[in-house]
Amino acid sequence: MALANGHDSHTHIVPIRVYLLVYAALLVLLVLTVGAAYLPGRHTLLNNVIALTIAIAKAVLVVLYFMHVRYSTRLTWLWASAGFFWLLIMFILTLGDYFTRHWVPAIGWE
Amino acid sequence: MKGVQLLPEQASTFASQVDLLFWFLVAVTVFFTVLIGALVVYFALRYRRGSTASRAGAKETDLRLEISWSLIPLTIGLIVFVWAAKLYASAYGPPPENALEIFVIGKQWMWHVQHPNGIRENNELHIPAGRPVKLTMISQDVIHSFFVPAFRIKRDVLPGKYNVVWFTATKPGKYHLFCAEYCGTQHSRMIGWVYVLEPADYEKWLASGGEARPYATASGAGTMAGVSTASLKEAGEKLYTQLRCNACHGATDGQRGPTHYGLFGKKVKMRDGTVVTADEEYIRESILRPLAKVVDGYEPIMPSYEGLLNEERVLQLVAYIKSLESSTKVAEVKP
Amino acid sequence: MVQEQAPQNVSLQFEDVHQQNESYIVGMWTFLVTEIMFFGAVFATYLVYRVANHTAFWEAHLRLDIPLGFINTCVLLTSSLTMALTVHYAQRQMPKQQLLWLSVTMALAMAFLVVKGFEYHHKYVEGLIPGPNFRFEPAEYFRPAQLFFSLYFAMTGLHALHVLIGVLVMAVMAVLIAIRHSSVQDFIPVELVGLYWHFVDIVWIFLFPLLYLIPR
Amino acid sequence: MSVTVAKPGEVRHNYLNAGDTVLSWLLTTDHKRIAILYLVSVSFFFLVGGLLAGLIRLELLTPQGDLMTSENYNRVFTMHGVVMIFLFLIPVIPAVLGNFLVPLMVGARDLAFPRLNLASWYLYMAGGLIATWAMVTGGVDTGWTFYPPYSSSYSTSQVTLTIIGAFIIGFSSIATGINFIVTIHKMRAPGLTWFRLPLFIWAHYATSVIIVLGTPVVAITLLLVVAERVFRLGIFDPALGGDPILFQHLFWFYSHPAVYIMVLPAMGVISEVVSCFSRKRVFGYHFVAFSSVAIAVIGFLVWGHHMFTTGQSVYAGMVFSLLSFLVAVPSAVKVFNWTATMYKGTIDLRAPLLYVMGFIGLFVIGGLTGLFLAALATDVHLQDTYFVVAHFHYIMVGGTILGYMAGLHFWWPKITGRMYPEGIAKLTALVIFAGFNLTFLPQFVLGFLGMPRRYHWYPEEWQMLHVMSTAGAFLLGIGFILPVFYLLWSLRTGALAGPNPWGATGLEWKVDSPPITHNFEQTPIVTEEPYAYDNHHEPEEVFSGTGASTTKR
Ligand code: HEA
Ligand code: HEA
Ligand code: HEC
Ligand code: CUA
Ligand SMILES: [Cu+2]
Repeated sequence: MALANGHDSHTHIVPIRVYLLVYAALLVLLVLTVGAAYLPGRHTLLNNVIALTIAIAKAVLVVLYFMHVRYSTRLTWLWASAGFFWLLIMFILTLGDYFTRHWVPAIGWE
Repeated sequence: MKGVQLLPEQASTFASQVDLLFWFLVAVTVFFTVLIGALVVYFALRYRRGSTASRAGAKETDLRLEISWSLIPLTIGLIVFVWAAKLYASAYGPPPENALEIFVIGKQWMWHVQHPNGIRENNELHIPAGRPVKLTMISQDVIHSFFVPAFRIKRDVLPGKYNVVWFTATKPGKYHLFCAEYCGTQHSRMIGWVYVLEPADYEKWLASGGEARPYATASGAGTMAGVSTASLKEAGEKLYTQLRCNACHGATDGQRGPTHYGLFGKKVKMRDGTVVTADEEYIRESILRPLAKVVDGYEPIMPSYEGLLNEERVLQLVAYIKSLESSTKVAEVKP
Repeated sequence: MVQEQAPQNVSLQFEDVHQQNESYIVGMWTFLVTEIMFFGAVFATYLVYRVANHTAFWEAHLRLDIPLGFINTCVLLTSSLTMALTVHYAQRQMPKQQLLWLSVTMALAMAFLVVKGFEYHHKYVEGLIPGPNFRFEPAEYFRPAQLFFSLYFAMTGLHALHVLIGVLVMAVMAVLIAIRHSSVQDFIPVELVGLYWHFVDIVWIFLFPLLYLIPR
Repeated sequence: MSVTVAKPGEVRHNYLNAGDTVLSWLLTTDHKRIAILYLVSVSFFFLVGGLLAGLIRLELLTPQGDLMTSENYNRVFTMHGVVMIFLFLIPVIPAVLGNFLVPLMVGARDLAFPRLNLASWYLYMAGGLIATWAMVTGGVDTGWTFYPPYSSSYSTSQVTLTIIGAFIIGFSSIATGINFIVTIHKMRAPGLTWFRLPLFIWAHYATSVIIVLGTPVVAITLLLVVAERVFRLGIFDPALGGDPILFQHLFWFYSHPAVYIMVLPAMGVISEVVSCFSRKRVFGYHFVAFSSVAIAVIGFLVWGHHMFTTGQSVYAGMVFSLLSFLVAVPSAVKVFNWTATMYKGTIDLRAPLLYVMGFIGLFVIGGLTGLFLAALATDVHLQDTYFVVAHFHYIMVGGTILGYMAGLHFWWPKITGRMYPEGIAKLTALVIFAGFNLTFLPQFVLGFLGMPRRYHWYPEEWQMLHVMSTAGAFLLGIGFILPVFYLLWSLRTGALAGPNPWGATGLEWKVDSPPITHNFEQTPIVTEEPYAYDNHHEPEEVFSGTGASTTKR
């Protein structure tokens, strides 16, 4: 149909260059995670943190650029973050139970 | 049909404490229900269409009022929370040192009780009045829940994990024992009786190997499973040799496996650096899934006994290992 | 039903194109939120069990094929790029390029599925499918390892299902674009499929390190 | 407002007479017709659930459990729970009243995605049929909570089929939620700012948020149970390496918020009805609006209060308990604000208002007894007893269903164009109120005495209380059957309603009753606050005593 004036004034066309840059960044991050997993020695916690940080960074890049959230309305921002935020709540409260199972009630509570 | 019963019996130290809170909450409930109910009805009648009551000064909003009727429930809520949480922490916290230890196994659909001295009962539990009792419970199949209304205690009995509950009975008598978590067809028949005995009667009961029965068994409420000759830890000791645990676990560390003397209650350091308190749950896990937590300084060579031992036998082993006091000095790991 | 006068391509319930477009985007994001929670629950399950069975999960994850996983990650990331390009050309009203990049995306998606299929097949051959035929050495880790593979198949299986749905939707879309169907003249349908596709990519971005790259 | 309405007596086109073939109903995308489809199907399942409840009560008349076997009793209460929760209470207000009213109230011609809306009804029916099929081919006996390992490894009943049914219904619910969210965000009429929205809309918005964030979690969790059942994947069964408590976490992550899915829409109804029949603005509009959102948000953080006795960590228990007390505060705000709305109003005691008053009283009891359960120490005693059963029936039947009855009567003239008979409606409200209390008040006592729930057999000394409860249930049953007759009867004989029989504010009252297919002839422009009852001129009929013009069609 072609929108009356070529394209809707509210759509932002992301230049291809930006997409390519993001893509390159994603690949670099991917190589970094794999590399980190092969780090010598036993750094369980550190490794987990690195892997997850990189994964989150990658996800953020995809959300902001590929999914255009950076150029979207506040409402889209809201929904995009609400999902991840609620997931966090689920993780924290569920894991919170498991991690505190072996704690003994503090003195003064008896 | 018997008469209407309106109040449950109070037969543990916990019961009266819980009831106090319960009645406080009843008071709060009645107060607010009556208050709001009365206001709603009163307004409906007084300001019904056509009544001449003055409507002057009707408001659409009043911040001060609204804040106060947010804060009042909040305050009451916080009071109840703290009150209830303290009670809960005392009831679900660690039991007193001198508690009598009894093991309970739940299975579809019966309660199986093992006393330390070897007496076993089904769907019945005999305990002395006035002494804390600690129940270590596990299920052989699905989730059950150990519930004695007169004691106001309830604790789920899970498969694969020990759950502990403790209480001090106060009043000799015979009380309902229910399974409160739905567990299948005969869930409502997974019931029994708790007999609280005067300490002297309890001694007699123990001495008779569970035969002396101050209370007659109600019809249909469970039967005695008979008495084994060996106590729980003796049975465990026999198993321990039978299964050749002592091939690796000796009187001191430095054998193939760590010593079990003085293990119970100790803080044990694991290979991955974590520190675990050796409680029943840990000992059970170490027997069934030794590699889940490997003790620092040892190779993961212990075989798993999963599938070879039923929960009853595991309990016997646990009881035996718990009984091994530290004869040699075992270095304790600081957390 | 009574057809009222409405501007072309704007559904009756909307006032104008702008409202319609925004509604679709917000609707898609809301749907993606449900998807996040959907996968999130399995991730939570995985986290709890991984914390509880750290060593066993580590042993079990050695049986996964990191190179194949790595290739698949590259494939999926690339497909995200090509999908973004598809949207770009849709916005610029260039159907030819749009069709081209959409086809590339589809091809990459199928490549992903093929690689995944090989991986599954290897697992089958090695007896790593949970169930009666599950085999695992050292035997001590049998049970937690089976748990690991249960979760592995649940998570990657759900993800693969989403990829498959993506491929089907893209195929339909490609046909519509090829025949210049009126419903795809606007870039919004492509954008919606794009959003979905990038989400599927994000899920994999987390699956890969969590399953394949467990640190010692 | 520039909306033309029909003159009395004139038969105009409306959504009901826009087509009367069966196909015109089954293929409709009109939100109002879909609401009617839902009304019929939801009512059907309510009767099924109610009959099962009748069986439960009959069985419990005697302690020995002699009416049916334990197997059958377990199936009956499970299916009662499943049908009532998944097939009735979760969809009832959003899918019937919400579907009908959300577009009207925001001044839109339809929901944002009408075809998705229709699909949601088909999903609902598919899920409902599968669940029904499961019922007739053996039923389920796991309890509506499906706790593993019983559900995954032990039960031999139709667990898989039932779960698949519930799973599909979940998607129907999600579709409705997405539709409402987008409609409320994007399709409000010019001038209809957030704070001019009726509170019904706020409540439905909050509900939709819960649906969207929660439902997928329970869907996947139940699916994992099926996977464990069918493929023996060890996910929750300890015998296969899993942890049954984890299931409970994930299940209640949805199912606690789900109780607010069930009650928030009813609260929305209450706000509308109370202000209309008090002819006053809802007291503290902003507080009431935000309390809906607060309930939705905090309601997500309290699920662990169903697990105080399971072996969940004591600390987690405390956090969940504390948060449960916090979630009571916004509920309290609502109750007080409704009461204050009636203060110095001009109160018209009609049937919907009677139901509202019933709601307020019973919800207060239900909510406050929730505090007994949120308090850690008392919950240890009361968990899984009839006290819990009484608690949730007070909120769900005494609260939500009465709220639904209020709404159904209130908007009946809008939906059908006809008035319901006032006298018998009032009588019914009283019968339901009396029957309800007789049924469930004794259950609080039973619970405190220690009667566990899901018990087929019980000690003799508790029979008297059960007899009272059963007697009440039958009175309650009569109370619920009556509206079926008089509402159907009113379709033919009820007085014509006219666009606004109550003299109410709100866009839905500015259009014909029943509304035309596209609701508004022109998009309305909103210029005033909601519930502006003071600057409203009452239509004559309201004060004529009949409630409507008596012209017959
Ligand atoms: C619509 C349904 C609904 C609603 C709205 C609620 C609301 C609440 N529920 Fe309920 N609940 C259920 C349905 C519902 N519940 C169901 C179905 C179960 C059983 C599930 C199963 O196991 O099968 C259950 C079980 C349940 C439990 C678990 C019991 C157990 O198994 O051990 C708990 C524990 O905390 C609980 C607490 C609460 C609380 C604190 C609220 C609060 O939101 C209530 C807030 C309201 C008020 C407090 C009243 C108004 C306020 C005032 C009048 C002012 C005065 C206030 C104060 C002084 C604070 N509920
Ligand atoms: C929306 C939710 C909802 C509703 C409306 C009801 C309505 C009723 N419920 Fe139910 N109930 C649940 C949700 C609900 N329930 C849930 C979730 C459970 C837990 C299940 C579980 O443990 O897994 C439960 C459990 C439950 C139990 C406990 C069972 C047990 O633990 O062993 C009991 C016992 O009395 C009960 C009774 C009733 C009664 C008498 C009604 C009445 O209000 C019903 C009145 C309605 C009718 C009767 C229908 C209309 C009338 C007719 C069709 C006429 C013909 C019928 C007669 C003459 C009887 N319910
Ligand atoms: C082949 C040798 C071997 C046998 C046989 C064996 N164990 Fe062990 N056990 C070990 C080793 C090695 C460890 C320490 C490493 C670990 O935790 O797995 C250990 C650890 C334990 C622990 C944890 C001890 C601690 O200090 O934390 C317990 C409890 C235990 N074993 C009980 C048993 C019981 C009961 C049996 C017999 C039924 C048994 N073991 C048989 C080798 C063995
Ligand atoms: Cu065992 Cu219920
Ligand atoms: Cu809850």
